[in-house]
Amino acid sequence: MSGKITMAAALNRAIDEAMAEDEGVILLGEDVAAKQGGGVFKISAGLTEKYGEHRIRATPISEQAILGACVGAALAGMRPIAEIMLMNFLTVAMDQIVNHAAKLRFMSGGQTNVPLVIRTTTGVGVGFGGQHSDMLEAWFAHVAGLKVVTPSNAADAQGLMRAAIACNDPVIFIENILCYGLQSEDPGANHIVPLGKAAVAKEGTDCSIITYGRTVLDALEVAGQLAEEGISVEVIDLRTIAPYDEETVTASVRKTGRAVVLHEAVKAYGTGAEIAARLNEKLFGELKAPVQRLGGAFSAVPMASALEQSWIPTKDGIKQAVHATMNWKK
Amino acid sequence: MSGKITMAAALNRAIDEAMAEDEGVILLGEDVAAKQGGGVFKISAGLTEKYGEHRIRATPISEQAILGACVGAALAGMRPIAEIMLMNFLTVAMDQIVNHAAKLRFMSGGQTNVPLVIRTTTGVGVGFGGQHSDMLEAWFAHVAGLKVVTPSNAADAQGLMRAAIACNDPVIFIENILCYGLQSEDPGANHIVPLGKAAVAKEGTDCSIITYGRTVLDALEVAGQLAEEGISVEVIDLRTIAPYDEETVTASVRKTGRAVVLHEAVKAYGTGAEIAARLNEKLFGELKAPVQRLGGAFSAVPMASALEQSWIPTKDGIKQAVHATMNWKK
Amino acid sequence: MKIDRDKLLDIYTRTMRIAKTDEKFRSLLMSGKFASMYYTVRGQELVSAAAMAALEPTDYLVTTYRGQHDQIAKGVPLKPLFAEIIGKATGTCKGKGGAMHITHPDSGVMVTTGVVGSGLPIANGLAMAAQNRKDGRIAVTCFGDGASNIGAFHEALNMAELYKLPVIFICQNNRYGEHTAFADHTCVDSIVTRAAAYGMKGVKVDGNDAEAMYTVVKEAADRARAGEGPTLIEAMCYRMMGHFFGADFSYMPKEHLEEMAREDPLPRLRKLMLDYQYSEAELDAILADIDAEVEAAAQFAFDSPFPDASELRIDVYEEEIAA
Amino acid sequence: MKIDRDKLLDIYTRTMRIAKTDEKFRSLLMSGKFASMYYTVRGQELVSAAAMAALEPTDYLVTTYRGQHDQIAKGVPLKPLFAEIIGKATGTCKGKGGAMHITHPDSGVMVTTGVVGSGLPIANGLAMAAQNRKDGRIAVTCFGDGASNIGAFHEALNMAELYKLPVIFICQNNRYGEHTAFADHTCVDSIVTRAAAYGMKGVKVDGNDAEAMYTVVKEAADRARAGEGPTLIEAMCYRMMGHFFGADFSYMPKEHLEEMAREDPLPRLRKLMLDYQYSEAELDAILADIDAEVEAAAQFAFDSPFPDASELRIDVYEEEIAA
Ligand SMILES: Cc1ncc(C[n+]2csc(CCOP(=O)(O)OP(=O)(O)O)c2C)c(N)n1
Ligand SMILES: Cc1ncc(C[n+]2csc(CCOP(=O)(O)OP(=O)(O)O)c2C)c(N)n1
Ligand SMILES: [Mg+2]
Ligand SMILES: [Mg+2]
Repeated sequence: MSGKITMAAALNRAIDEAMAEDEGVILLGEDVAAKQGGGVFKISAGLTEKYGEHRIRATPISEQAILGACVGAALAGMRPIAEIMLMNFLTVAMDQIVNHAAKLRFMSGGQTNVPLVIRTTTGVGVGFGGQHSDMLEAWFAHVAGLKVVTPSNAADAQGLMRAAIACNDPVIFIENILCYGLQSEDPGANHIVPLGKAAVAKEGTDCSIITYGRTVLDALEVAGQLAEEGISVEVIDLRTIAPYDEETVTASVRKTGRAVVLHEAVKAYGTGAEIAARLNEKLFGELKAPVQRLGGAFSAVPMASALEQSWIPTKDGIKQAVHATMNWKK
Repeated sequence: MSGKITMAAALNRAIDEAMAEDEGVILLGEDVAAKQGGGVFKISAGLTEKYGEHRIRATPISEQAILGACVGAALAGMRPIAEIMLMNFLTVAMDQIVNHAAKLRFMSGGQTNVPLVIRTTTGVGVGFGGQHSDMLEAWFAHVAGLKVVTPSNAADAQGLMRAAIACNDPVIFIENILCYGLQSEDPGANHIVPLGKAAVAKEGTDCSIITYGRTVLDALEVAGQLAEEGISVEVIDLRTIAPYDEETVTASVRKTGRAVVLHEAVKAYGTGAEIAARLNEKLFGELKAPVQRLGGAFSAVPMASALEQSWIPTKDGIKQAVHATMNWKK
Repeated sequence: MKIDRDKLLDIYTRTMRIAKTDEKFRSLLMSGKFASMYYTVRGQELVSAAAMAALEPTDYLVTTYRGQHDQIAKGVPLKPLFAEIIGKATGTCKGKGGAMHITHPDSGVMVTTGVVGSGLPIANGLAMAAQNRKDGRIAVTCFGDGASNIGAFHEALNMAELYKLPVIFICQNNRYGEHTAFADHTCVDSIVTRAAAYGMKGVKVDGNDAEAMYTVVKEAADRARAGEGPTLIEAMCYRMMGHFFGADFSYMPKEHLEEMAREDPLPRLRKLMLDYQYSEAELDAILADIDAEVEAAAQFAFDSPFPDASELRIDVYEEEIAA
Repeated sequence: MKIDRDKLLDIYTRTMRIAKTDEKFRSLLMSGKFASMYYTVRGQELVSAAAMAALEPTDYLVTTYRGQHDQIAKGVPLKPLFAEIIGKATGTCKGKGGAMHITHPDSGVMVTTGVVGSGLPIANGLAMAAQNRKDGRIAVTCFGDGASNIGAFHEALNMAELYKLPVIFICQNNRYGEHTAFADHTCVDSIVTRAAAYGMKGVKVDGNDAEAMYTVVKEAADRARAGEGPTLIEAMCYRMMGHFFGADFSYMPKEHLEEMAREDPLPRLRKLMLDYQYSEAELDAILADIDAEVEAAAQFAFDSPFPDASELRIDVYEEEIAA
C-alpha cells in the first residue's frame, strides 16, 4: 500500500467499511450528519449521503440520551457507534457507560450484551482548558466490562476501529485531537488490528517506554535522540489500554530491566500506576531501577499555553526519566 | 468519654455541631428532611426540627441539580453538604463534581473555591447488586482538586466529617453502608480528625496492611489471628485516601519491609495500584517481598450472596497475602 | 369503555399472577426464609397487567427496580424469576443480577435498571433498532413519578419525539418517590403536562381502571407501530406499602392511606370481572392455578443450586477472564 | 414600551463595549496576533447588555463559553478580560481559566462553564445562598437553545420552581446549537413552552428589542427579589457568525442569513438611541471612549507576563502543593 493517510480519514474509512458490511452499524452524535457537515471533526463526512439519516443520526445535546439509545440499540443486536464530542462530556453520562453498558452482560447472566463503540476525543496542547482536555482512561480501565482503546497513528486508528466495531462488548475509543491531522502509512482497505495486543513501536535493549496515544510519538522521538547517546530504548504502544497486554509489556521489561511508563493523563492514580504496580509484582528483584512514571501535573489543565506546556510530560522530561533508570544506584 | 456510639449517630452529631456553629452549613439530598424521616439512613434525623427547611432541603431525584446547587451555594460562601444516596448515583452527576467542584478554584485563579462535602454511601455484602455497590474512590483520587475521605469507625467518622465541613475544598466523603450500625468509642463533642493524616490502627513489625474504610476491621481481625502465629502486622488506616499520607505509609513499610494493600474496590486500576507504585518508587531495593494487592474481583458486583462473598477480599485472602509476603523468595 | 372479554380475562390472569407472586415474596421475607431488598408492587399490579396485555410478546420492555409487576405481566416465567431473586444459578440471570436487574429477552424484558430514569434513553435505543429494521416492534418503558425529575427523562423524551421513535413512556404515578410526596418534588399537577415540552402526545389515565388503562396503551402502541411517534402515559396508581419491604411509611398521611385502600385495584378488578359475566368459580379456578404455579416456582428456587464462584469470570466480556 | 432614557444609554454603552471588544478579538485572530478557540458573540450583544442593565452589580451571573457579552455587560473590566483570553498572568484567572472560564466575583460573574447546561444548577445554588441569607441578591444564568435539551436544564428548572429560588434563566435562542438548527434538535416552537412543565413563569421576547428585553428581565428580577420565584426567559436572537471563530457556517440557509442581517441589533439600537433624542455626536463620543478602552486593554494584555509554571501547584487546593 503506497501513500499516506490522516487519522481522521482512516477513522472515516473504518466506519464506512463497517457500515457497508453491516446494516446494524449506526452512528449517533451531535452534528454528525450531512446537514451539519459530518461532525465537528468531520469523521463522519460523506456517510449520511451513503447510508441515510436513520443510520447517521445527528442528535440534540443530550449525551445521556445518545449513550442510552446506543445501549438500547446494542441490546437489540445493532452495532452503534456514539460520537461524544469531547471526553469531558462523558461526565454527564457516566451512568449509561458504567452502570449499564459495562454491566448488562454480567448482570443479565450473559443473556444480553452491548456491542457499542463510544468514540471520543481529547488532548492537551490546544489551549482548550480545564473542561475540554481531560484524559479519563483510568476511570474506564477500572470498570469491568469495558474495553479501552487509543491509537497513536492512522493505520492503527483504522484497524482498531474496525476491531472495536466488531467487538461484542462496549469499547471506549479515545482519539487524540492533535493526531487527527497527522499522516501515517496508509494500510489500505479492510485493515484490522486486534484489540488487546500491544505493538512494539521500536525495539531496544536498555529501557522500555510503555505508553499509548499521542505520547507514543514523543517516546519515539526521544528514543531516536537517546540512540545517538548510545541508549537503546524500546517503545511499547499499548493500543488497547484495557484489557492490558501484560505479556508483551512484561517481556519487554524483563529484557531491558528498566521501564518508564508515560501518559498525558494526570499521573496520580492514572493507568501508569497499575502498569508500574504490575511490573513490580511480576519482576520483583529483576528490575535494574525503579519504574519511572510520567503523566500530567496534578491540576486541571490550564488554558494559557505557557502553563499547558508545563503541564504535560515534555520530551526533556521523558529523556530525564530514561536517564534516571540508566543511572540509578541505591 | 465513656460509652459507645454508632457511625450513623456520630455522623449526625458532626453535622449537627457544624450546623449549630455556622449558618452557612446546609444539607441537600433526597428524603433528607423531617417530612421524609431524615434521610434513608437517618443521618439527618432531627436536624430539620432544629435548623429548618431552608437548611435541610429534601430534593427531587435530580443529582445534577443537587450537586450543582451545592457548587453554587459553596461559591457564594456557604458550606453545603450533599447527600447522594448511593455512590453509583454519582455517575449521573460526575460533571458537577469533576468539571466544576474540583476545578473552579484552579480555573478561576483562586478567586473562588468550593467548600462542599459530598456524602455518599456504598458497600459490598448487602446484596444490592451491580448498580448499588460500586467503590469509585480511585476515580476521585485521580481528579486534582478533590479530597477523598472514608472513615472506618464512628469516632473517625465524626471527626473527619467536622474536618471535611471545615475544609475549603470539595471533599468526597464515603460512608460504608455496613458500618452505619457499628459502634465504637464515643469521642464526645467537638471531635475533629484532620484530613490527610493516616492512623496506625495497630502497630506491628513484620508486615504493613494499608487499607481504609470497612476493610480496616477485617485487617485488624486478621492481624489479631496472625499475632497468634507470631506474625506482627501493622495496620494503617488511611482515613483520607487523597491527599495520600505518604509519610505515614512509607515509614510503616520502611520499618516492616513488607506491604499488603487492601480495598473493597475493584483491584485493577484501584487506589491500591497508586499506593503500590509509590511504595516501589520510594522503597525500591528495600522491600523484602513484592507489595501484595487485594481488591474486588474484575466484574460487576453480583447480587447472589454466594457470589458476592467471593467477590470481595476475604479474611482468608488477607491472611494468605500476608503469608505470601512473609514467605517470599525469588 | 368496554374491552374484549377475553382480553379482560388475560388482564385478570396477569394481575393475579403478579399479586400472588408479590404476596409469596412478602410472606417469605416475613418468615425470614430469605432476606433481600424487596420493592413490593402491591397496588400497581393492574397497571402493568393491562399495559402489557396491550403489547405483543416480541415488544421490548425496560423497567426499574420496582418492576416485578411489569416483568411478570410481560411474560417472565415464575421459576427463573423466583430463582433470580433468591440468588440461584437457575435464575433468569444466574443470580448475578438479582431482583433489581431481571432480564429475560424471550419475553422482551431487555433491562431492569436500579438507577432512576436510566431506562428511558435505553428504551429509545430499542425503539430505534425497531425503526431502522422496520420489524414492527415497539419499546415500552415504565418508571415512577419521581423519575420524571431526572435529566435522563428530559433528554429521552425530546429525542424520542424528534426521531418519532416507536416507544411508549409509562409513568406509574404512585404519588411518592421513596418518602417524598408528589407535591414535594414537583410543582405541576400532572407529569403528563410535561409531554407538551417536547411536542409529544400525553395521556393521563386511571391506572386502576383496567378498561381505560388497556385502551390507552393499545392506542399508543398502534400509533407507535404506525410511525406516528411516542406517547407519554401517566397512569395514576398507589404504592400501597412502604418504598421497600419493611420500610417505614409513617410519613404517608392518614387520608392518603384511606384513599389508597378505597382504590385497591384487586377488589375493583374482581368486581369488573363479575360485570363481564365471569363467575366466581371461574375466577377462583384461575387463582388456584396461579397459587400452584407460584408455589412450584418458589420450591424450584429454593431447591436450586447457588451459582459457582467461577461465574465471576464469566459474562464480564464475551471471552471468559482467565482464572 | 418606553424605558428610562439614562437606562437606554447604559444599555447602549454596554452593547458597544461588547461589540468593540468582539471586533478587536476577531481582528487579532484574523491578523494572527494570537490564536485561540474563540466563540464570537456577534449578533447577541444587545441581549445581554439589556439583561444585565436590569440587574444590580451584586447579583450573580453564571454563563457559558459563549459568554463574553454577558461578562462585559455584567461589568468585567476589559484589561483582565483581554489578558485572560490571551493567557497572561494578569488575567482575571491568571491565565489558568481562559476565555471559556472567566470568573470575576467583583462583578458577580461567578462561573463561566464550557459544559453545555451545567451552569443552570449552579445558578440555583447561588440563588439558594441568597434566599437563605435574605440578602436581596438574585442569580441569573444564560445559556443557548441547544442547552435546553440537556438533563441539567430540566433538573435545574424543576428544583428552582420547587424552592421558589430567586433565579432567572435566560435562554439566548440564536436558532443554532453548533451546526444544528433549532428545528433539528427539538419539536417545540419555543423553548419557553417548557416553563409550563415546571409550573414556572415563562416569557418569550425579541432579544434585539432593547426596551422589551430590559423590561422583561427587570420584571423577572423584581419577581425573584420579591420571593415569587424563578422565570424562564427566551430571548430570540441570531448568532451572526459560525459556532466559533473561523468555523464554517455554510449549513445556514440563505434566507436565514438574510433575516439575520436584517435583524442586526447594532444598527437597530443606534436608531433607537436617535429616537430617544441622543445625538450622533454623543453616540460617537461614547464609541471613541470605548475604542480607547479596548485598545488599552489589548495593549495591557500583550504587555503582561505569562504565568509562571509554579502556578500549577497553586489554587488546586487551598494549601499549595509541594514542589
Ligand atoms: C439516580 C438515582 N437516584 C436515586 C436513587 C434512589 N432511589 C431509588 S428508588 C427512588 C424513588 C423513585 O421514585 P419513583 O420514580 O416515583 O418510583 P417508585 O419507587 O415510586 O416506583 C430513589 C430516589 C436511584 N435509584 N437512582
Ligand atoms: C455537555 C456538552 N456537550 C457538548 C458540548 C459541545 N458543544 C459546545 S457548544 C455546543 C452547542 C451549544 O448550543 P447552544 O446551547 O444553542 O449555544 P450557542 O453556542 O448557540 O450559544 C455544543 C454541542 C458541550 N460543550 N457540552
Ligand atoms: Mg413513585
Ligand atoms: Mg444556540
